Amino acid sequence: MPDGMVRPTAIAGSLDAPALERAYRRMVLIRAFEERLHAENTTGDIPGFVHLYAGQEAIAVGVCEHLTDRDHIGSTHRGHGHCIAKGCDLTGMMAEIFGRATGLCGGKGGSMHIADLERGMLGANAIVGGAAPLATGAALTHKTRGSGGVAVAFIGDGGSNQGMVFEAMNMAVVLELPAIFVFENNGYGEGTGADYAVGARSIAERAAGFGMPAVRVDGTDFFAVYAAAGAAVARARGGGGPSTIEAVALRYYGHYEGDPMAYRATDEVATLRARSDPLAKLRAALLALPTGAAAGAARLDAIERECAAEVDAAVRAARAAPFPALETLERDVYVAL
Amino acid sequence: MPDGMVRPTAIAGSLDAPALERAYRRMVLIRAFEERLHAENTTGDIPGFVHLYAGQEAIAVGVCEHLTDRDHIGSTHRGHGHCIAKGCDLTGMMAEIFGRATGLCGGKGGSMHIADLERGMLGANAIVGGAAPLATGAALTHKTRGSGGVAVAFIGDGGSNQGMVFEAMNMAVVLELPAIFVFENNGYGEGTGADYAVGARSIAERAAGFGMPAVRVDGTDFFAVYAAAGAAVARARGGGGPSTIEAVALRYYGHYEGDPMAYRATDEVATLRARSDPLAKLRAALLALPTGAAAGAARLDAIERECAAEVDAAVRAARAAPFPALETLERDVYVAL
Amino acid sequence: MPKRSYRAAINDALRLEMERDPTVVVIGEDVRGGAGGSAGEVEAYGGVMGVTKGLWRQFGSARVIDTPISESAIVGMAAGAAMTGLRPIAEIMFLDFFGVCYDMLYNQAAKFRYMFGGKARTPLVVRGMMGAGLSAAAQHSQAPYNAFTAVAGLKVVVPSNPYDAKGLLISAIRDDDPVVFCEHKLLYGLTGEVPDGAYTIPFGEAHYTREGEDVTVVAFSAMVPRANAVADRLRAEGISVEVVDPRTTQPLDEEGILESVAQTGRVVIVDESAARVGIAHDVAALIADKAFHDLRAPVKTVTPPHTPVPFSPPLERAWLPDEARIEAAIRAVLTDR
Amino acid sequence: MPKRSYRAAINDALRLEMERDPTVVVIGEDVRGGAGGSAGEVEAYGGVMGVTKGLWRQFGSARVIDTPISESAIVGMAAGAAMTGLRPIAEIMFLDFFGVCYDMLYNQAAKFRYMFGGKARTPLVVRGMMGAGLSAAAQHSQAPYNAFTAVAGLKVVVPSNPYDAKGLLISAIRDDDPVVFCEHKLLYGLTGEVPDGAYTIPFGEAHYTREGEDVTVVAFSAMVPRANAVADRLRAEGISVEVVDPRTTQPLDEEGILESVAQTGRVVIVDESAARVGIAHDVAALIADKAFHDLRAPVKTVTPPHTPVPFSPPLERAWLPDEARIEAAIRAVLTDR
Ligand SMILES: Cc1ncc(C[n+]2csc(CCOP(=O)(O)OP(=O)(O)O)c2C)c(N)n1
Ligand SMILES: Cc1ncc(C[n+]2csc(CCOP(=O)(O)OP(=O)(O)O)c2C)c(N)n1
Ligand SMILES: [Mg+2]
Ligand SMILES: [Mg+2]
Repeated sequence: MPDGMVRPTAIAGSLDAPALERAYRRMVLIRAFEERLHAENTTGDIPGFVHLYAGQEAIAVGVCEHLTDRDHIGSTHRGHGHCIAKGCDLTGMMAEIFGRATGLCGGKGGSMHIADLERGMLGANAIVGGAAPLATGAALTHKTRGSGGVAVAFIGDGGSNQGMVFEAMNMAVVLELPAIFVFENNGYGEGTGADYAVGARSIAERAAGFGMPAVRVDGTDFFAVYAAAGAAVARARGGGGPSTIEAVALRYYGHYEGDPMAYRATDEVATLRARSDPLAKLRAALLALPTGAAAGAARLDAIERECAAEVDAAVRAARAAPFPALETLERDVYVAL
Repeated sequence: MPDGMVRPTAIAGSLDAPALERAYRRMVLIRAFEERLHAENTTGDIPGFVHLYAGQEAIAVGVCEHLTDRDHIGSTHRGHGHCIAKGCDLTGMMAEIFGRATGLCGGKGGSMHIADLERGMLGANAIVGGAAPLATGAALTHKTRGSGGVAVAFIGDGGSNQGMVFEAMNMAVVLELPAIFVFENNGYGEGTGADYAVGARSIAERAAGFGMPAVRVDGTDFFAVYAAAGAAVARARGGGGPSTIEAVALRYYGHYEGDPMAYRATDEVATLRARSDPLAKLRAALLALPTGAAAGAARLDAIERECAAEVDAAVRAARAAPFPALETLERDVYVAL
Repeated sequence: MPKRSYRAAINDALRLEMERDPTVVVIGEDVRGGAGGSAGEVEAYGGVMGVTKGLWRQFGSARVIDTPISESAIVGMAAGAAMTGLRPIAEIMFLDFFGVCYDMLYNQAAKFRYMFGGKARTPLVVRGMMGAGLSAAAQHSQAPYNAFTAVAGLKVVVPSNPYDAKGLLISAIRDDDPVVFCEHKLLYGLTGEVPDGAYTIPFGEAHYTREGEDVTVVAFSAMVPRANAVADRLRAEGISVEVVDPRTTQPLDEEGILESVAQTGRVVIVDESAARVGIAHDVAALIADKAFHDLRAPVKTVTPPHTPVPFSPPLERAWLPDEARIEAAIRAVLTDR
Repeated sequence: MPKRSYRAAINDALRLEMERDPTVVVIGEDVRGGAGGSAGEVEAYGGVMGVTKGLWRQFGSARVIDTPISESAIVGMAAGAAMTGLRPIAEIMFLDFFGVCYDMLYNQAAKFRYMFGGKARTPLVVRGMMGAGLSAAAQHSQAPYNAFTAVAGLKVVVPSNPYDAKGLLISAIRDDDPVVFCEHKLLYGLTGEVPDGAYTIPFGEAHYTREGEDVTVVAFSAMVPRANAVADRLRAEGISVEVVDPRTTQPLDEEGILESVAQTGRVVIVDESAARVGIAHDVAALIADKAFHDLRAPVKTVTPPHTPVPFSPPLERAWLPDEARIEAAIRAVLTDR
């Protein structure tokens, strides 16, 4: 575990076995989705840029397990994991990534713009850091309405250096908004190391200087993320204002599909998969639970099979779906003109 | 002196009496310039917006006394003090403020855009925070050329919340540039209190989180500013990278000339003038020097008279100068087209 | 009917809509003024131009929100709040500042609905002042409504009188799409008949401020009163000028413009936005295509020169299109061939 | 003559000018790639599209500067460095991102010279990729050269082939004014004859890529090859099309365009930038004024619809002006009356 990280506080019973199993299913589903996209991408049937989330699953799930549909999240260009964790429809996601009419955005958005407003998913965002001001706005809505809801902005380590992200953090502190800034430090912004691009000792330490609680946790440890997120969400719901979480978890694939990754040591990913796979860690924790309390290996294997099947069905549906009709080209620019 | 400020470290002999006298003259000149503009403005002969620096003199002078023409500064909309401290021609400044052809910018810029590149003055800037990235660029020039020069960005407390300022601070840290970020905390951004708009405990503390030395000093104490700036300039010239100085000194006039100042306690300015006038403080220090070492009261009174005369001459010259000829309207958009 | 200034008409529209709809909030710098100031809980400004005066007293800090100087966070927060249930009115004090926050309009608010396949609603109003004439110099005098009009997904309003300002702003606030409401600073003091109570003016309906047969003048914002004055003067000479004020540039009343040109065959377009790629050129292109066979003379545009806005009054007066240049253009198209 | 791709031609220009002038530096995100990565001191990217490949190896980290994801600091730092003695080439990876850093071009670099009365020189180049065609979706597919052209003080280059790209970029780097160099991502792979060694192409000189008498087609950037293809096809039918590629939109070769129209009397303008307030409309306005009496048919523009760029390939293909639409417009102006 990287230095200076807070160790997971005991998960105050809030996570019973079914909850853990649900979290595991979500993480497995994200992994299955991304691994399959990695394979599908080689067919050349996926248009545009695809950025995979594999390796970071515990962050999205550890945070979103505290949220309901009424809460909001703003995402990044690497948003599939956030979408799944927030409960977006898998079939609609896959169809969108394939550019089909049945996609969540009717094929107009693609991987970098998947959104599902009923689920409180304000959209993947291809402008680095873009989620921060937008989620801050969702937090303002919750505060104004006294809804008790919260808004989470997912931002990368690279995005942490974008001006509007700093502005949003200060704004949230000044207006005491129920906002949570989750910095996913996956080691790189494209090919540039986070240690190079972030001049501060850590993203969390820099955020703390803005006047809000900020912790740095192991993003491959579901429990660590879950605990930190639980504290931040409780604080926000209680009117205590914003918090920052820096979660460290390196990605398993390139910045985008096709990235040669010349900036990474050749064995880096293999080592990550062997030593700090968030799925393996959670699976081990589940199996370590007192027998009877939770599902055994057989049940977890079944979950993995079910997720694989779900993803497979989504791919088949996407491939079978039509492309958007040309009549839709000029539709939906305005609500009314 | 506000809490949490570093006390002036002993001024390592670097300031002999003539140097102190020179600094005093600069501060007096700024005050005389601004007080006169305050009066002139009521005649209606000064176009556009005017923002006065009175009360903050020790900051500009305390910093710029460490600089030479080869060093650069980037300024704000409240830039007269920075210009004078950096050695801009007073007559050209006044003529510019009056919109005359003889102004430093030929009347095209006005108070908010006075620049004097030979003096290393990169321009007043009417975009809040604008100086930060630009001064960072001047610092890059110095580093690339190995010139040993430094660049200073003057930014207000309000400007400290502008995204590009944060970006510039991180950039300067990452590239180890000879840049100094001087935050002039004069208590307000227009009518909004700095304590409200800056969510952090202090601007300096927030800057420290970016990974550079950051101190908070009493901006009405010339020695405090001079000491902090000396350390930052030495560090930058030595290749040690950027620093931040937050200097606290409330302004004596409104945000702009004409501002009713409804946001300030009625006696606030009177108290400031009585208790923490930077000129009075420096004058007292000068008079406290061992006799013979420095000028006595008579000499200092003479300096004040000379400055008043200099400003008076500048106003007369400006009023006598012609407005720009209409043929200049379309000139100087491009070097060559 | 009661007389109101353009400023008061806008203020009235804001107040009425805030009374009518609790989800309407006003966000910006010093829209109240005085937060954190030493005078205590006062309304120090009500907007630097007094446009939002009284709103904080009536609606309080939860709905009239003073912010740090962080335009990206202001507009981004407003966009995020609009997507999640509020109807925010964000102020960019001077529209020139869109440069520091354009992404939140250009890549975000304007595109949500289309990118997300028609699912998002972003009832956002961004309002601010624009235009030359007050010697505010190059960074505080621009009229960038050409930039906003170029962006699909935005609606753009450029009211030229108090009556239109109130009705169009109420329409803008009730509109479900993002609207940029551009207030010309030269018009704030202009008074005219403005009914009490709420009324709306539909977007995309030009107002014929003068009817005539010989030549059509299409004018925008502060150029409309100037065009009217010229029309009135020329009428005495027996020259009948039709002045068309489109009032909104997106949607643009193409039919209204083309009908007038069909009748007169001669057209002059007066636009402050730009000498290149401005609204004048957009309208000229429309006419050169759709009304070509009606045209009996070249399509003339009256715009500023291709230079930044100069500070000095004589230069600024020469920069801004005036009655003399409008009249000259009218005579040119009338005498051509 | 050696054949080079558009990408290689740009790379060649950068290398040659960096060899020639030690003050030329390249600044941007991953212009090297790999800084702070686990692979050690490598060049991981040389630009995400490989445009700056090899420069870091040849010139090192002091002149090929990888930055955090902070576009305002990138462009602002480059502008400040340009004002103080360097000739920086700043990359905005995708020009769509100008939204997060526009102020540093729009209110700063573009205006220094004029605001400061002709004293400043800002030899800055901002380069980046633009355009649709790669399913990069709404935030990575735009061609905002209309926005840059509207700003007095900027020069704008839109090369349509490798030869022009190299010669125009060398001119841009040697130019003493700020230049925005817009590279179309669809053209990077296009090859053509490109001489070794440095050569310049003057700004403001249109290139007649096809000569003809019946109709003039003014096309920009990636639209030029499409216009050429249509011209070649129609020639077989005996329709003689002149294709004019202005190559720079500011300065614009007005004479070159007007001469061609004077001869043909019929014109079609093909522009990807915008359906409203685009370059097409700017050129149409020029023609409708200055060439009115030469015109024998309406001035037709071929642009995308007024919508964001859609992701799904069939929609994106329909969005981008294609040969069919160009041909239809040509036939329309030829058959009109
Ligand atoms: C404002 C902006 N600048 C640059 C880019 C290009 N870009 C896309 S992703 C990326 C790297 C982002 O790094 P990080 O924030 O760490 O997210 P990660 O890709 O690692 O998940 C960059 C530079 C962009 N999309 N938006
Ligand atoms: C980007 C931008 N936002 C807003 C403004 C309007 N404005 C001019 S000065 C000012 C207050 C600046 O406060 P501060 O930075 O503390 O400087 P001070 O005026 O106190 O010297 C504001 C909001 C501006 N000029 N630029
Ligand atoms: Mg990253
Ligand atoms: Mg201040």
